[in-house]
Amino acid sequence: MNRLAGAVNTRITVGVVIGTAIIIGVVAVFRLDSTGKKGSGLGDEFKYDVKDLGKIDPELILYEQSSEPIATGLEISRAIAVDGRGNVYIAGDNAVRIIGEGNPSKRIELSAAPGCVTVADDGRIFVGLREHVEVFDVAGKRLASWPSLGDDAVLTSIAVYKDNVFAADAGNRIVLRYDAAGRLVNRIGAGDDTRNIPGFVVPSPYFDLAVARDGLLRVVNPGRHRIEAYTFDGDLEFWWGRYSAGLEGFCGCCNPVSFALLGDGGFVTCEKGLTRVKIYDAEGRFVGVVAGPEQLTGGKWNICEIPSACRLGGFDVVAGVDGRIFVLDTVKNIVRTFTRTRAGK
Amino acid sequence: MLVGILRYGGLGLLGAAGVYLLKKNPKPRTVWQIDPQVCVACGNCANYCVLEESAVKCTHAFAVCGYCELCSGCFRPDAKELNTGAENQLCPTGAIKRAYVEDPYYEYVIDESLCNGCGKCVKGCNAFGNGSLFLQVRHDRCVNCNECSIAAACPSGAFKRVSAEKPYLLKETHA
Amino acid sequence: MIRFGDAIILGIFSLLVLCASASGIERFPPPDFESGYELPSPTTPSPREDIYQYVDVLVLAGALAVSSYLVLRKRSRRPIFALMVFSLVYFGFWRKGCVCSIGAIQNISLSIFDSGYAVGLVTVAFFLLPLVFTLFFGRTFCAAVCPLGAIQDVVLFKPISVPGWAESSLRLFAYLYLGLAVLFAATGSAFVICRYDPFVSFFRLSGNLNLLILGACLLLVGVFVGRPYCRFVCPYGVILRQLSRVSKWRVSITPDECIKCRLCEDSCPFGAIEKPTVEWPRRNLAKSKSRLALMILLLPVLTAAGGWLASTVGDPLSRMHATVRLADRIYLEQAGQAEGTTDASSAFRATGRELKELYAEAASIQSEFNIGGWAVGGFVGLVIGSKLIRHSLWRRRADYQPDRAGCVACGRCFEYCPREHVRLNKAKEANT
Amino acid sequence: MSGVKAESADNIAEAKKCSPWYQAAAGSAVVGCVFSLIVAGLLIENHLHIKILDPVRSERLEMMKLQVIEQPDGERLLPEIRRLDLQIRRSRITRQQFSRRGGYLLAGGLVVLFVGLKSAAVFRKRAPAPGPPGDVRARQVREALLARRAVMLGLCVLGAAGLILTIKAGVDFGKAQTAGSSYPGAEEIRKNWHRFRGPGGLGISAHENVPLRFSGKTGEGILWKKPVPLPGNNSPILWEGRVFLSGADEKSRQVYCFDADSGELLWMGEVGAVGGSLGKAVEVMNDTGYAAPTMVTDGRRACAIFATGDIGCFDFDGKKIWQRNLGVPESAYGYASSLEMYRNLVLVQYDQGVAEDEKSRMLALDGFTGQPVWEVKRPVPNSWTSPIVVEIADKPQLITCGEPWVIACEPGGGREIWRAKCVGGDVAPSPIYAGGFVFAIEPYDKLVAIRPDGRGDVTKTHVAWIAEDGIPDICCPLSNGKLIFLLTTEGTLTCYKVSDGGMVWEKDMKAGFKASPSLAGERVYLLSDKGVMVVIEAAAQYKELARSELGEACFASPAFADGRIYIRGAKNLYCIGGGD
Repeated sequence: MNRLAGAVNTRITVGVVIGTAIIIGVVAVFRLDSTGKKGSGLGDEFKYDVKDLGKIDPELILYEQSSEPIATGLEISRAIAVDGRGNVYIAGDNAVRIIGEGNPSKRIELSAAPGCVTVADDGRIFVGLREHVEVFDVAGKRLASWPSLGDDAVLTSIAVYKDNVFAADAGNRIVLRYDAAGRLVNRIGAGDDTRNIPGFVVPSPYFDLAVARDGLLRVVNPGRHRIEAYTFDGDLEFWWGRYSAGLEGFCGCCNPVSFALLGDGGFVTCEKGLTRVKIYDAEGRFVGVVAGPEQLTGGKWNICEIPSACRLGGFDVVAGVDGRIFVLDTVKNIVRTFTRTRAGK
Repeated sequence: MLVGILRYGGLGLLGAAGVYLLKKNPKPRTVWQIDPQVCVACGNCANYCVLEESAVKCTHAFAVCGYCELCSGCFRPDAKELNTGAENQLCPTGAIKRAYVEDPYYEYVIDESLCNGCGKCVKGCNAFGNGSLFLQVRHDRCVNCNECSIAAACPSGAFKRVSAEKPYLLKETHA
Repeated sequence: MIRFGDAIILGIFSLLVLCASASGIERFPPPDFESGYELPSPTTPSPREDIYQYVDVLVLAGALAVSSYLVLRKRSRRPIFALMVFSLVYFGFWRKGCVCSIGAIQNISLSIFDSGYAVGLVTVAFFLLPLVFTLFFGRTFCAAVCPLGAIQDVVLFKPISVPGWAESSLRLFAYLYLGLAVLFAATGSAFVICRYDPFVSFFRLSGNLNLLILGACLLLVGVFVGRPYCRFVCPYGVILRQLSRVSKWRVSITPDECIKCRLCEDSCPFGAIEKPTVEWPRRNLAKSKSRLALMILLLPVLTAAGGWLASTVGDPLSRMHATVRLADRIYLEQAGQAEGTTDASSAFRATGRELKELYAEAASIQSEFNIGGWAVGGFVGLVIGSKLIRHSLWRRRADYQPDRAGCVACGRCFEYCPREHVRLNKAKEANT
Repeated sequence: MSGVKAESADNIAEAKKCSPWYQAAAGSAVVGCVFSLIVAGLLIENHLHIKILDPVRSERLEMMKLQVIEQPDGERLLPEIRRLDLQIRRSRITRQQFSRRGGYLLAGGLVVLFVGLKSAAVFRKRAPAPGPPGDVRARQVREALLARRAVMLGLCVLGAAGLILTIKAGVDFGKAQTAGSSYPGAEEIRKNWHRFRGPGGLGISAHENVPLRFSGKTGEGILWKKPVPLPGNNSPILWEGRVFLSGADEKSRQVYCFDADSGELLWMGEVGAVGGSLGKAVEVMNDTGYAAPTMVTDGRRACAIFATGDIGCFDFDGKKIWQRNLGVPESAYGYASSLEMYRNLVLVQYDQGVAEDEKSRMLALDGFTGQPVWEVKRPVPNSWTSPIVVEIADKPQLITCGEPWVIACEPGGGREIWRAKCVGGDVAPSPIYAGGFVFAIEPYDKLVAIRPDGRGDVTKTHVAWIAEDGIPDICCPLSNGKLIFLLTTEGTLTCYKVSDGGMVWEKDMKAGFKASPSLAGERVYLLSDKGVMVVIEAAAQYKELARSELGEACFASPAFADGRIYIRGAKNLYCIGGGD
């Protein structure tokens, strides 16, 4: 009798153990997240978040987008330029597209992918291909093709001032000065202790230059987060700009990626990473913001989700004679136009 | 009799299947790898690996690196000073070693024993820098599961099987 | 499948386009170092040299041969147990349980249905060798070679018998599992057998917590119920069962003749010993006959119904495929029924691929599932139908004998047979 | 004999129980068990530590790091941060090592346990002791029966599980694929009133139980009446319990969403000044107003366009999804074309200026993002008609009117199907499709019936008939498929036969009309400028059924729902219902 009771007891215990085990096992299977639905499960310290840095006080935004963005009509857009008549030149793919107000757009075919474009006052178009410069007339006829600068050259910016043509070579970290005929006059900005020139730090192919109204060449030194002023002979005169995640400085490892001069001698600069277009006065003091990540990248704080998009993420900026600012969105292939609506401080 | 027919029929079927499978484009052995062009560095690699310490780690393609003084993969975006004090470092496990090369260049090396494959630095480098930091399956650690658990949880489909002869998908570098 | 292949080609093409656009920047030259610093190259430790994978095949073949010898000729539990422990250590803890024969089902299925996927010799060998051995020697693979069987067998301490009816119906799960595993593998959705493998985390001594819990629970059940995974879950076991039915040689409890002493009746912890049956019960002969006829008629009905049902649930099942899940998520987001975005949906949007393309891909996977559903559902329906027929038949058996399908050839019953003792004594005498 | 044997075996077992081997085995099993339990406990503790305690510490560290950056005296935290950081990293590594080693230890402990148990079992082997055989036949019969039942049960479980799964069926991408996005089906649209003049812009309600009589004076039959903040000549639109309409003045452009049952203003959205409309005053005629175009909804979002060229889309909770400016339209009286939707596309007929300017275009914007999907230039000057999308021979056609063309194109991609040169002047009445004809109106002049099965220019080939009497200038035509009704602003109501254009009857309504006539069941609803609703029979003889007074001026066409009419007065929105 006792034995029977014992046997029954054991059976019950075993039954309960098996039942519990089965229930726990089934629960474990159903709670198993094999498809990544519950996310990475990492703590906040493992999340990369620049959301707060991307927020901009609306009081500081001085510009507003003034019309619908213009589609560039290109697969990959690299650089933008405007001429005195308000025509917009966009270099990309293997072409330069000219979008004029009221005129049908034109297209100049190139032999290779362009890196930069600029327009002289007489209407000639200077295009920097990867390692050489080509010159076109208004009708798109090629006037000249200057000699190649070698395999390492990566031309990222070009500017025309009177009879001088300046080209920024990001690959060799140097600025080249040409005369109007394409003869190399001198090289500017190579590191030189005797002349107190630190040299350009260009970690990525974003290296911009322009000539200001004071007759000095302005070149971005992106790795040092500043804009340097050189004489045409290559003497470093002064510089301004500093690193800061805040609005006054340039963020990230190498910014600004491009800049342009405004009519009043001020600067409009464009950064990547945290995509911001900002205004500085002629002395390099922060004035205000044209557009921040919210305006430029549709509320997302970073421009890219996948690496290939990140690689395209250096926007180009240019200012028209009427004070409008054109921002080339190289990811979406559009040009945004901004007009000033408020006076700065 | 019937049993015999079934048996040898089955044997023939198995043989035919074997021949078909082996004749079909016999591939070399494959291993799992992340395509760095597709990877979004979501962080799943750190926790979904069957190994306690993930087989995915950050890899550095030095030739793509800009050797910046301010590395956005190494420093917090709001870092106050450019030194590797804990308050400035981006990597929560301190796996990025920074070494001075020459003015103004610094070298960044991943200490794999500390890296957990969370991809935080990858995001930082992609957003601001050249994207020289990216995640790769480290084959000295990977046990090459039949179905990779991280691949199953990968949101961007970046995991794929590659030939064991060429087991890494490194970023293209300057020739 | 062709559309599926096309999608892959398209994906690769779009990837190439993206790469091409990105490569221009990646080829940007690094700084010129004046200090003579040389660029290090990234470390790329190579995969573990896998000469072992061929050793594995040899060990597998060897273990199968030894196991068959031990079961059929030597008839001794102790060396079988030793071989089992060896397999557990070698295939399990040493080789970490990948690739195993059970998981190979999926590789083979995918390889058959996906033209872009090929399997190596090792996988084919792991899949085929145990099947071939089973055709000749019964389930000697399960007996002492499979590490999953081994780990369950060593923890079996207090066997309780599962009633035959429960065993029969619970085993349906294994058939269903096989069907679904093949379906998911063939559509390239998932390798569910690997994903839910309860023991591989033990072999690796690390793994997902939930799977460790599942494995521990199964082992706990396995202390009382012999080899629960093998009997009620294992999809490979389902195939082995069928092949074992037609095997050339098989395990027999007695070495020569059964004296019906009933001593072996409770010796099998897996309920695989069939008792002798008595004659046909004359009383309800007519009733039995009509029932049998009904069951035979039911068979095609069940097959068709199963196929229809599984094909209908093809859509929800297809969510096992990442593409369908993604399409589903994006669809909900587009419709405003889902808040925010997930990593996957934003990654997809970043690629700039057309929604239509994604939906088309998802639709083609869904239709694969609908077609595959017919096969799987039909298979399960057929199994249920055959089971019903079998349980309506009256088969005659005179002796105690192992169930050809269910016997895993563990060799426990041998020593219960008095005739075996006689044989061993004779052998001993002959030796001395 | 077997009994004896069993007994002796028992004895042997008893004897072996106390054997030192057995005890050693049992002892080692106990040791292994205890050890494993301890290791397992430690591993669990370790795991909990990683999962629960570590994140807390990391969070504290992150907080401190932020403080360093934000606070001026943050520097003093630095030593603390570095100490904590080091501590966290160290503990992470130790814990990882511990769990790795713990795994080995646990495995070792379990091996000891199993070896012990196994050998103990060997040393205490039970002899087989089968019970009494019992009734073999009965057992066999019972087992077979139970087995059949169990399999049946399994069958039921599987079937039930399958059926449950079918209920949770996901999205059918075979269908979704053609959509490109989510959009309502034809049936869903038919039940609602999603655009100007309802489904297809035909002015026909799917509901027949629409009220006949009401009184604005006594309030009879008026369920609710709510003021609309800003004026607008656009008509209300309906979608499952919501009424949308828009209003605007020189300064602001607003969208309103009312609860269809209670009249409660659920939300109000503002379409801000974007782009081109900025700073420039847009001039419109007072009669047209700034909000003449009627909104459109697809049940997921509602979009509105204004005379300034601002277009905005809101979700059903009032959140603005997108807005854009299409450039201020040059329109002599003010832009008035209503929106249409096709699948996920918002269709905008953007006719402006003179034809030579080539400024007119047909636009399709993605409803989800506002991005243009396609755009086609239109060779027409400014017009005031609304586009319609109708299903003709199972193919959708987008039909538009503008001097001098009636153009049909594919709404999905904008490809033209046919065009007919037949309407002139300042075209305002929108086209309709009825009884196999597309009807277009040249104000004051003619009604044209076009067979829509042509390709290319069908002016000479597909115009079936033309009528020239009682032609409206603003109101759209209405047809039940057999008869077509025309209503002029002066109040002449003319009825033609659809088949051949023969006039059936003509009647002077003695009132002015801006709102277009509508059809519900067999009744034609006419709403006069003074707010008098006249209901007549849609029949070959004029027969007035009812006449109700609202008591407020009305210029917008009413919207019809299940048992309800929604009327926008000059100031208020009315819901008529509950009458007969």
